[in-house]
Amino acid sequence: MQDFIEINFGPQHPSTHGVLRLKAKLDGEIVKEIEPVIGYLHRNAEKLCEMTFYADNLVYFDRMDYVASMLMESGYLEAAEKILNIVPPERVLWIRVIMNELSRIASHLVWAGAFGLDLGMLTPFFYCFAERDKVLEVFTEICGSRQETNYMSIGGVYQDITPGIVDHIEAFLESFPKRLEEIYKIFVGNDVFISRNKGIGVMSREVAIDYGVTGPMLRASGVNYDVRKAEPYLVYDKLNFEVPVSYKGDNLARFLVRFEEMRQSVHILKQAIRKIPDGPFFNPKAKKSMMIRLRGDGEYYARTESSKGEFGVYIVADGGVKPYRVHVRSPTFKNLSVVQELAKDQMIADMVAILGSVDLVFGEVDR
Amino acid sequence: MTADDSGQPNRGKDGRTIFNVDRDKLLEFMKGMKEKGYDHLSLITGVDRKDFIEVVYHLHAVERNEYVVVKTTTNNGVVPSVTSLWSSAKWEEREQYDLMGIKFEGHENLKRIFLPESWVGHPLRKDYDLGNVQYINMDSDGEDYATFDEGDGW
Amino acid sequence: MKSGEPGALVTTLEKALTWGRSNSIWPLTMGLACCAIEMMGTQASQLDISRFGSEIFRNSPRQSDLMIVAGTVTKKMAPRLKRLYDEMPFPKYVIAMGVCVIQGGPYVHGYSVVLGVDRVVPVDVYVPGCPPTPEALTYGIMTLQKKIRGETDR
Amino acid sequence: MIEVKEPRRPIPIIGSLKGMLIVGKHLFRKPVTVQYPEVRQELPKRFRFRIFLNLDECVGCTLCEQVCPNGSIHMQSVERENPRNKRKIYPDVNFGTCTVCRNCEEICPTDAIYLTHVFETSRTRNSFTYSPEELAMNEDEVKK
Amino acid sequence: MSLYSTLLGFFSFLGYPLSNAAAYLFESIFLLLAASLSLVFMIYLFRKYMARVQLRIGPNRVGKFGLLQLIADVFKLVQKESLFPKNRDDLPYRIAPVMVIIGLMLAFAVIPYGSFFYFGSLTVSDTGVSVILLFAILSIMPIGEVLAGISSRNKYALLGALRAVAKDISFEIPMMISVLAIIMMASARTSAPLSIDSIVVTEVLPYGILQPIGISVFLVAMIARASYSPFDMGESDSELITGFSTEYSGMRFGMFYAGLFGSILLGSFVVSLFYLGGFNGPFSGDLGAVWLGIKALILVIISFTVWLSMPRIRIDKFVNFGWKYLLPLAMINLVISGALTLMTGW
Repeated sequence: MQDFIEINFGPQHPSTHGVLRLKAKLDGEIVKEIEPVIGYLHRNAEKLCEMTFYADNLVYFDRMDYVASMLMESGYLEAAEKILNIVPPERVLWIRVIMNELSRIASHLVWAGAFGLDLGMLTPFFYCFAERDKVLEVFTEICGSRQETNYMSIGGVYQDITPGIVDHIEAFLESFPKRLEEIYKIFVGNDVFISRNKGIGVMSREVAIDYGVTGPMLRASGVNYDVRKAEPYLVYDKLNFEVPVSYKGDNLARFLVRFEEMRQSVHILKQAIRKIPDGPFFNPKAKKSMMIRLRGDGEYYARTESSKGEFGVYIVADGGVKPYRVHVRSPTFKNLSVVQELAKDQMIADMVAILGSVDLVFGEVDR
Repeated sequence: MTADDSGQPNRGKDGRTIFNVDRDKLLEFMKGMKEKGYDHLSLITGVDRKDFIEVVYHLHAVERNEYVVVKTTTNNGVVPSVTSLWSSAKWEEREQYDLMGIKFEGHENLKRIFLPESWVGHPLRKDYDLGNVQYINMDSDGEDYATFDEGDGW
Repeated sequence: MKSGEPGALVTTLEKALTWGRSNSIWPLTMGLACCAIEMMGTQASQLDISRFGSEIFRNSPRQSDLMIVAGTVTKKMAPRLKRLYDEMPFPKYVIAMGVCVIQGGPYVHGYSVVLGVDRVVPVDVYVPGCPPTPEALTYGIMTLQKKIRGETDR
Repeated sequence: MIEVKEPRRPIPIIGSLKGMLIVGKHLFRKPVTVQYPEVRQELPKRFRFRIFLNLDECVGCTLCEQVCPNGSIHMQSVERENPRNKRKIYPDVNFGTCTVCRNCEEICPTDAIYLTHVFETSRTRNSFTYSPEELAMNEDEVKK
Repeated sequence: MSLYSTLLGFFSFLGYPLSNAAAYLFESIFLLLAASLSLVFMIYLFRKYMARVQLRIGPNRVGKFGLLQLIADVFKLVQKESLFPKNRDDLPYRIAPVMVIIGLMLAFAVIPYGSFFYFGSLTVSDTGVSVILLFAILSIMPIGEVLAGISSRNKYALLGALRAVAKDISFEIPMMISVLAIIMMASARTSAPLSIDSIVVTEVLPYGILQPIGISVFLVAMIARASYSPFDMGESDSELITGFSTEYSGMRFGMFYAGLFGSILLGSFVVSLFYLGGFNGPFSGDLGAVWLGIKALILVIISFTVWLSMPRIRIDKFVNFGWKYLLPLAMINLVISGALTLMTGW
């Protein structure tokens, strides 16, 4: 008869990236069983969305995946604009692509820094955040807010992108790849880092699909599936980029896929910033005084590729000024559910690394 | 939205094929879909239509990149569980049970996922009363319980 | 009071202790939601909170002086927050960062958010904003320092 | 689709030096820190934080009250001579819930309500409801 | 001429037994002061170095360049409430941090610091068996850490203590064996090979050059001894909160914190004495202590860089590494240095 140590990780624990509680049964150092308990950040966003105007709902979507709020906004607007029958002008689509990719870079940088902290590397965190701050400077310049941007509006964006901002983004794109490679080398140039991640938390392709895992985690398990390619939205079909895939399925593969994604994002940005057409930056049908009068009908499910995976927004409208039902398919919610499979019979240290590699953001898991 | 019991597809606003399936035939139909290669259950959601609840399943075949929507309706809030087909349904169904009050028959661990077990009502139902505030506190074992008593919890 | 009398010595000692307290505030890593990222931003190179001596983010509540409640406190989290606060040794301070913890913020009409963390723990400084920029949080910490020194009560 | 290449496994111990060297090299770079209270980073023009109200411009149309996502804005009656504001109602803002989303600024027909760069709004008391007169004041004056 | 005899001469007006006592007393005070000051300086240096490497500035509000930051920290820690967990094992819980700090201070007393102008040799206690004494004292600190972990009745602390034990037993034996190699080489030239002082004084070349394997094994062991990243399994911030010191607060925690930095400083002193020639160098008659200080400082900076850039190694991998690689390497080193001594007579 074996005795297990029962231990509660969290809800406030440095490795859980927020408010996750893990009920773990330990046999010495080995995790025999874990049960994630979520809901510590359940902020009833879906209920509140039913009580708020279409235009104002962006406030709640901003705060879902709070490290990549632009991606959330464009994901919501993909659905909301179809519900409201408003088509944004061409220029807006390009601006949104630029913002999406900048946001993706910021999100992955936060992840990389936090992943380093999980493994005990203190320094890369600061380099990642210094780079992220440069992205946020662009956001501040373009819309006036660092993190919860509330930049995109129905049928357009709130403020136009100016030549000065384009220069700023170009300067960032000039300096960023070099810094990215440096950060990359700090990680992979380290023997211990490789040994902590190679072959740890291996997720097979079948398990990944069965659990509904998407995004970089799925691609690291060898599935070439990216919503930007599979069902192009905005203007992703006019841009030239590659989807990074790895067949290893371990922590290291997820790390490499995310870094490659950042490089691809830079590649996309470089194209988009040159191709951005002239024109209005919002649809006059959705002008500002109409914000509280827009009515929608039908139901629509839009999926977009957020930095964590497939982000879906399902809106049911009943002809009123407020949505009837909003449901969010949050990628992290599903990616987290696979952790109890991956972390079984692993060491505590590996469990922490696996949790880190999932890229958890609780605003999105609990909503 | 009319309930079409024949299982014949129609198309929604988003251009995706919608199958309206009877609740009793759902599990059988889903088995057929899984065999057809729809290996990724993307989401399960419930829509409270006041007199009945609509349960929406989004299925996705990753290899072929095909996407279909399966809809079923229920009056008493009981729907067969699909956890035997897709593991991702485990948490999705718990979430829908928690917030929408749909009971999935055959789910082995149908507990609330976000709110404590003793929470009264299902918040995403249209008849949920927001004015009746509930509070949560933690007992000595570290488990939560919900209460209407303002002095007990937060 | 003349110097050399015990009163003067006590005052000087008290001043020194207050000086120490106000200049070495070790925060607890209490990241709950969105604001946690901005709190990390405050810790990061751009604004570098270590200049004020608040460098060491301790993970254990036993070793920290300041709890920066960064992000929405849900009803489910509130008992845990209270327990963490109780585990901190005196003298301890609390900064409520962001509007969610001040009065509920964007979720003020919801069912699962505590409308103000001051219902759970006593708060010293409120930093509004959603989320407050790192500068605003730094200003909040400076306000706290002033409060510890007894220079401000507003 | 591209397959990411796994990096070559570094030699034990010696392989770790590469990462260490890059970290060590940063000692000779300039810190990026902006020393906040003394040196202020120049805030972009569009930066938004505290709401201000131009009492003379406000027409009392209540649009801002309606558009506010979480009801941070309420209309208050203020005795004030303003021919354009017949009903004599002006918005007050509760900063305890304001999410700085600037929807009120966007919708305001007369640009009376606007967001500014003032972010030093911390207080030691939980009283953040700014009356219309206070909205027109500086932060220092409000604190008094 | 040593610090003791200088002080004895200074207090000679008191008469023999009194002057002896006064000299010892003042020597101890001097040691305590110097050790605590260097600890404070170490922590300050670490913070500044960490900040600069991370493109930050570091503490600069309190005093010029933030030099008084550590004083402020101490002032704060002193007035912090010291909490006691309810289910603690009272006596071990109380003495654990004291053991750590006493072990640290005692170890500083055994180290020969070399000579410095007027004061002569700064060594406090110069026995003929200082090597044995040093390593005996060094093994007090881990006991304190383990006691702390077990007595606080906290699962995280317990896990931390278990890890600390597993870590300690896997590096101590290779460390001892590599020191043995040095003693063996030194015994060819000195009649007192167990005294650190005579080992350093009589060396021909720094032992680090003669025993490249030895220095690497010893360095790894010293990093593990001080338990910072990559070998901070006992504390492991992101996994076990703060490991064995999770329940400690106030000054008791401050002692553990000081113990960590003290171990780094101590390790640097020991490595530079054994392997890098210690206080040997030009003008070592006057500047011996300075040379030792410079060598130790360089090692300290290297340790900080390792700390800041390395991820944490997994505990089972470290135990593996200790028994399967470090121990055989130390043995090989012992054989090689034995052969070298036999052949060349160094």
